[in-house]
Amino acid sequence: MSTAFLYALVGTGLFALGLYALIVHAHLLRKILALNIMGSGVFMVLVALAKRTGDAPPDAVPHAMVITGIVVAVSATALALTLMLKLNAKSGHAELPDDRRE
Amino acid sequence: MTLLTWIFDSLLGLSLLWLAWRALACPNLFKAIVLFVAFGLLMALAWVRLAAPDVALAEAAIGAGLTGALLMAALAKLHPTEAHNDFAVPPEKNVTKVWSWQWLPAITILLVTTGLGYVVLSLPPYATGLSTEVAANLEISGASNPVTAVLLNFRGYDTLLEIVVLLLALLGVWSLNSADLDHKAAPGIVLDTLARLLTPIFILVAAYLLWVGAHAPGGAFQAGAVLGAAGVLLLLAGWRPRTGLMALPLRLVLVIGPAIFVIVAMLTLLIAGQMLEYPPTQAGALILILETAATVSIGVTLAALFLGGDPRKNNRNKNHT
Amino acid sequence: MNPNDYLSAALLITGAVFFLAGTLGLLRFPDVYTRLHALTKADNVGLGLMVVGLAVQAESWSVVGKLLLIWWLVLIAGASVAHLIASGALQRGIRMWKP
Amino acid sequence: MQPLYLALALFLLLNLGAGMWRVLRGPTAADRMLAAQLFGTTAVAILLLLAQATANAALRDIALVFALLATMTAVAFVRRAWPNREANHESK
Repeated sequence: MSTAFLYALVGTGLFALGLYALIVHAHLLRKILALNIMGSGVFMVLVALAKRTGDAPPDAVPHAMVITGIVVAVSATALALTLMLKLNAKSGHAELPDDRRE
Repeated sequence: MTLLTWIFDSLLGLSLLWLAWRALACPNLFKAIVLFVAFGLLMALAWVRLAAPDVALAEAAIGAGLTGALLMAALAKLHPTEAHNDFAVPPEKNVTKVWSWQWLPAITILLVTTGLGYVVLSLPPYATGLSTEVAANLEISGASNPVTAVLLNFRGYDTLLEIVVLLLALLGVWSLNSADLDHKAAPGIVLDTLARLLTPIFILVAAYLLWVGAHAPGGAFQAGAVLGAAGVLLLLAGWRPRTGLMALPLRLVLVIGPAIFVIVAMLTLLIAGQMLEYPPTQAGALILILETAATVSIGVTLAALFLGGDPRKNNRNKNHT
Repeated sequence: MNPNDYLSAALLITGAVFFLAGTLGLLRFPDVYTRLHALTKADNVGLGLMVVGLAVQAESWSVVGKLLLIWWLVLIAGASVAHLIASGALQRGIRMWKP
Repeated sequence: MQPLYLALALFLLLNLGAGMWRVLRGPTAADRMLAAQLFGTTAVAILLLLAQATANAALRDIALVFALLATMTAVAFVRRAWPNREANHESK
């Protein structure tokens, strides 16, 4: 298997792991980690598929998109963490009400 | 030799999957964060192996520096009085798993992933994508690094909107919380010296990445991330900006990137008739101006995001009390 | 292979041995204070040897300068973090291992 | 020389994998953080070796950024996330 497809499959796997954790875990910090890992998986598929150019330099357009994606992901993470802290301060729980099992 | 790289790639891929699994499955939140930081480190190596050094630079600055610091600070605020070891989620609260029928999402996701994997593998093994178009227009773009050419020229409006997204995230954070501007406990001589010693080097490296981005991996996002990391290190070392800087000067620095971008977009619309279509002779200079402004804004936005709230609300409250 | 290559290879392999020693230390030492040795000594020496080994092969002096800058930054980082962790661990009363 | 660089990079990656055990095992938060710090140094070495093996100078810049940001997470840990009293698992 070529490097591109090897990493593309790893990206798919990361996406699946993140999606599963996003569904089954209640704690919001874990959900934020899961979303980040899902995002990394998508980025990895994009960049891996851009490398299918043989010996020529890889496609630069997905690279540029992933760079902005990484920076936007970290800012979205910061916003999500603030939301989580606010929820925790108001309700005393870092889980969404539907997910809480009393 | 090809065997060696193949083993390296497989090992790296397996480590990434394993780290992601452990980070998402272990009950201990602190451990999960450390594993996630290690995951970011290995992601940077994976980008290197995928011949994407620009992406690796961004991941190195953000995955290895900013994300870890953000998560650690959030975890500390989540459990301010945590006395027991390592922030373990107590098993009696049973909050890690809410679903008693976990097999349902597991099977669904397994099916979806199998489908995705099949789709990925059925793609043609050789595809140039847009790389030929990028290479053909590289000469008139004003940058010889194709990634910079795409970011600042061919898809400049994307980059403009993405910088606005950063600003929106910061506005969201500001509307939710007020910043904690009180001076933290004394950092101690080692941390203080470290921050003083490294800050000039951070700024120098950011400027270097910005400059080198025209013809080699680097550019505004990577430089901005390094600049933001410098701000985070200073904040961690207990430095707080003067309150006078928090009102108008901070806001001006935050919007200078998007503002210059919009001005250039309007000017090119008037002169060339197309938004962000630079005249080839001035493209290099325009890209450098845009990137410099964007770097400053991105860096300050990231550091302000780490501060975690509106710095002005805090001042107002303090003045009243 | 010319003599430079042999020198470079020897330095690189010695560096790798130090990295191995660092990992062994991280895994086998009994408490956090002793494990700091792995961070501050073994791995930093290992990286130093690798930097020198690669500097022998470097195509220009600016590359040598960059390699040395990287090593210096890692040394500063390792030393500061080791100090912060050790003093923090002492403050929090993490006990030292006694043989 | 190229196979040697790649073999050493692979060796360091294996080293890194072995160090993962300390992150999982702990026992204290400081131990986990220490292991993550070591990963940073190892990753710098891997990047420098790959830079030489593939004759790609940009990888040295990535190593430079890694080295520069090596302290960030650990400083955030020490300044913010380290619990004040930590159960001493060593004595058990």
